[in-house]
Amino acid sequence: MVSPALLVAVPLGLAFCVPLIGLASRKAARLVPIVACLFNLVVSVRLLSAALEEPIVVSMGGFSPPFCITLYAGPVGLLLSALVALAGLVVSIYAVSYIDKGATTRYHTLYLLLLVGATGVVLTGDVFNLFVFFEVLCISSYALVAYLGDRGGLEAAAKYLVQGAVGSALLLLGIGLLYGQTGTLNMADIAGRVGSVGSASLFVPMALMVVGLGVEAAIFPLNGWLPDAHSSAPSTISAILSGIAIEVGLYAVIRVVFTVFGASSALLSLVFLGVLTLLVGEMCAFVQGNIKRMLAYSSIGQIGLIVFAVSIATAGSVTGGLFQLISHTLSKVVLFLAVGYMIHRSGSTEISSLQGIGKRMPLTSFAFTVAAFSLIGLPPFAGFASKFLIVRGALAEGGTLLSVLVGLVLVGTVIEGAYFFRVIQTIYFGTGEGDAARHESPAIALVSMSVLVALIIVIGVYPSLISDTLNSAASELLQRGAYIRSVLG
Amino acid sequence: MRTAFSIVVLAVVAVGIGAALLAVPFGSPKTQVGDYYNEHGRAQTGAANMVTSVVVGYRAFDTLGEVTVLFVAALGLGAVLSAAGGRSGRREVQPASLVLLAGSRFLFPMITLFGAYVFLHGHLTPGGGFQGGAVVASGFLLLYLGTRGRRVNRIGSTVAESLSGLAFVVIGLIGLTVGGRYFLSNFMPTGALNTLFSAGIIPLIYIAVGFKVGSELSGVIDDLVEETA
Amino acid sequence: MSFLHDYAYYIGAFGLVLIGLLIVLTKHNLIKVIVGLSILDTGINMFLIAVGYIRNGTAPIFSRPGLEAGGMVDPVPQALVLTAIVIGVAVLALALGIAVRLHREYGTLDMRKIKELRW
Amino acid sequence: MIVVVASLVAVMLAAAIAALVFRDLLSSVIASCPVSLVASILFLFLQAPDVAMAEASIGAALITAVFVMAIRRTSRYEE
Repeated sequence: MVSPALLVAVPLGLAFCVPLIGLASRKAARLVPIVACLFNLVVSVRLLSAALEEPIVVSMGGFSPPFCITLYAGPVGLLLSALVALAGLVVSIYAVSYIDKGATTRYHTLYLLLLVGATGVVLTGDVFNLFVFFEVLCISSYALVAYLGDRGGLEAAAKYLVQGAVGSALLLLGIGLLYGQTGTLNMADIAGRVGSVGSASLFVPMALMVVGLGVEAAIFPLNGWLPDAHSSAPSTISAILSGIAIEVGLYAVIRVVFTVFGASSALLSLVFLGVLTLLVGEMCAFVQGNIKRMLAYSSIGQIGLIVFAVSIATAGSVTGGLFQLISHTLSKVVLFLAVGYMIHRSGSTEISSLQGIGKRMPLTSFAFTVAAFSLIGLPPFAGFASKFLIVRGALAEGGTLLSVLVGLVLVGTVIEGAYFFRVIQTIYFGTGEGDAARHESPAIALVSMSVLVALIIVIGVYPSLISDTLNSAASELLQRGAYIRSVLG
Repeated sequence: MRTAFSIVVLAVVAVGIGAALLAVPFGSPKTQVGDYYNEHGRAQTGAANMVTSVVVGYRAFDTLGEVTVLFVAALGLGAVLSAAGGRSGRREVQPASLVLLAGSRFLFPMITLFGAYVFLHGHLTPGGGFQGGAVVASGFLLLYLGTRGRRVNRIGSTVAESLSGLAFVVIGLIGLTVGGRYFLSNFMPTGALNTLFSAGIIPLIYIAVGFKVGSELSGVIDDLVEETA
Repeated sequence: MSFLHDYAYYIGAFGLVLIGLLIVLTKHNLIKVIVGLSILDTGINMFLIAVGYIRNGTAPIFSRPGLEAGGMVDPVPQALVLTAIVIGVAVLALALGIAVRLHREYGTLDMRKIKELRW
Repeated sequence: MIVVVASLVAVMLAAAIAALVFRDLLSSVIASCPVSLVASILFLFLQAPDVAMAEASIGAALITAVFVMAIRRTSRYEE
C-alpha cells in the first residue's frame, strides 16, 4: 500500500520542480499542477477505501508515535484530501486557458503549494505541523490574491495578510500554552492528557487556537478580509479560496475543538456563531451588486451553515455538515469558474451587466444555474441532499431552541434563493444585448466545469454513493477514544 | 471608536494570556517528550545537538514545511513585485564608495565560508541550516551595499532554490523506499557521536536547507533592493 | 524580587505581545503594522523558549563529555521557535513586498485612505 | 543575574514602546532592532544558543535591512 506521506511529498517535490520546468518551457509548467492533482486524487480515493476499515496512521522518520509527527489518514482526512485534489484538478485545467498574463510560472507554483498546504492540514496529526502547513496555505493565498497586481487585489491582500498574520500569531501562542500544560504536540497524545489538566486553564489555549484558525475559516466576527480577498483575486483563486481554503480552515477548527480538546461545552456557542455567520453572510450577499462579492458573502453564509450543523454534534448532523461542505465546494468552484469567463466576456463585475449573457454563453450559464440551484438546496442536486440531512439531524435532536435555529437557517436559505434567482433571471431574461453573437467559454474551461456539474447531479440523485464514507467520517470526529487508540495503540 | 474597541480587545487578551501564563510555571521541568529526546536523541539520530536532532530528526517534516513556507514567500514576493506595472526595467549598477566596495568584496567570501561552516556543523554545535543560510544571505546583503543595484544571477538562484528543495524531498522519499520504509527516516549510518561525518541524513538535510534558505533570503533582498534607475 | 525571579521572562514576552497587538490594532500605516507583527512574533518566541526552560539547566547540546541528559532544557520549544522565526521572516518579506506595490499604486500606506473595496 | 535579566527585559520593552510611539518609520524600525537583539541575548540566558543565533542573524540583521529597503521605496513618515 502507498504511504499517505506521498500525498504531501509528491506534489511538494513537483512544486519545487515547476520553476525549473518553467525555465525550459512556460507551457509545460502549467501542466504540472494537473499531474500532481491527478496523482493525489487517485491515491486519496484508493487509500480511502482502505481507511474505511481502519484509519492509516504513519509516523514520519520511523520514530514511535507520541515522539514523532504522525499523519492520520482517516476517513475525514482522505475525504478532504480527495476533495482538495478534485477541486484543484478542475481549477488547474481551467487555469490552462484562463491564466495567460503575468508571471504564470510563479502562479502555477504558488497554486500547487496552496494545495500542498491544504492537503497537509487535513492529514496531519500534530498541532505544530498543523500550524506549519496552515502557514503554507495562508501565505500562498496572500500572494495569489495580490497576483494580478491591481489596486483592489493589493488592498485585499494587505488586509488579508495582516488579519491572517495576527491569527497565526495567536494560533502559535495557543499551541505554546497547550504545550506548556500538556508537554506534547501530538494531537492524540494531547487529547489523552487534557482530561487531567483541568478545563479552566485549557480555555485560553483553546480560545486562542479557535480564534487563530477561525480567521481562515471566516467564522463571523473574524471574516472582515473574506469578501475583499475572494472578490479581488483572479477567478480561479477565488474558486480555490472559497471552495478549499475556508473549508480546510473550518476542518482545522473542528479537529481542534472535537478531537484535541473534546470540548462539548464550547459547542453551544459555536452553534450560535454558526447561525449568526449564516444570517450575516446571506443578508450581506443579498444587497451586493458585484457578482463576485455576492458569491463571497454566500460562502460566509454556507460556512455558517456547516459550523451550525457540525456543532450540534450528533451523528446525523455531523454527517449532514460534512455533506454540505462537499456540496458547497463542488457548487462554489463551478460558480466562480463560470463567473470568471462571464466577467471576461461582459467586461464588468456588476450583476446588471450580465443581462442576456444566457444567450451568449448558454453552456456556461447552464453550469452556473445548476451550481446555484444546488447551493440553494433544490432537488435533484447535491445541495438538496445535504441540507435535508442537516435539517433532519437538527430536528431529530429535538428541543425548542434547535427548532428555532433551524427556522433561522431556513430563513437564510430563502434569502439565498432570492439573490440567486435574481441573478439567474438577469442572465436568462435580462433585456441586454440579446442580439450579440454567441461567445462561449473556451472548450477546456467548459470541460473542467462539466466534471463538477456532473458530480453535483450524480451525488444529488444517488447520495448513497458517499453516505458510507460520510458516516464513518462523522464517527471519526465524534469518537475521540478511537482516534487516540489508533494513534497511540 | 476604534481606539476604544482596541483597548477592550487588548484588555480581554491581556487578562486571558496573563491568566494562562500563570498556569504554566516557569523553570520547572514539565514535558516527557523533551526528556525523551534528550535521553534517546543521541542514540536514535546520532546528533550531538539535541535541537538539531529534533528539528531535522524527529520533526523533520515540520522543517520541510517550513522550507516550503519560505519558498512560498519568496515566490509570492517575486510575483507581487513583478506583476503588471511592477518592475521598471533594468537597474543601473552604481558602485558605492571604494572603501565599501573593497570591504564587501573582501568580506563576502569569508561570510559565505562562515555560513557554510555553520550549516555543516549543525549537528555538532549551535547553528544549522537556517542560521547558516541567513549568514550567507547577509553576505549577499553586504555585496548589494557595495555595488548598489547589482543583481544576483536569477537563473542560478532559481536552480539552487529548486534543486535544494527537491533534494530534501528526495532524501525523504529514499527513506520511504529503503530501511524502515518511513518518510524521512534516517537510512544512513549514524556514525560516531561528535564527528563531522555522523548523524546520517541530518547533515545532508541541513546542507539542502542551508542552500535553500540562503538562496531564498538572497532572492528576497534582491527583490526589495531599491531600483536606482 | 522572587516574583521577578520567576516571571521576568514571562513579563518580557507578555509585554512584547501586548505592544505588538497594540500597534497592529491602533496604527493605520501598513509598515508600522508590519513592525508590530514582528514585535508580536518576537514576544511569542520569547514565551515559547521560556516554557522550555528548566532552572539551572544546560543547553541541549552534548558538546563536551560529562553532560547529563537529565539537566538539559527542553529542546522541543527551541525547535519550534527556529521554525517560527523563519515563518515570521517569510510573512514579513511578503507583507513588505505588498506594501511597496500598494505605495506605488496609491501613493500612501495609510490603510484609512486605501479603501476602494468598501461595498 | 536577575538584575541583569530584569534590566534587559526593561530595555527590550522600552525599545518596543519606542517603536510604538515614533512617527518616523525609520526610527521605529531602528528602535525595533534592539528588541530582537536583546531577545537574542535573553535566549542565550535561557540556554537556547541555536535560537539566539537565528534571532540575531535573521531577526536583528536581515529583517531590519529588509525594512529599511522597503521604507526607502515607500515613504518615511506616518501620515
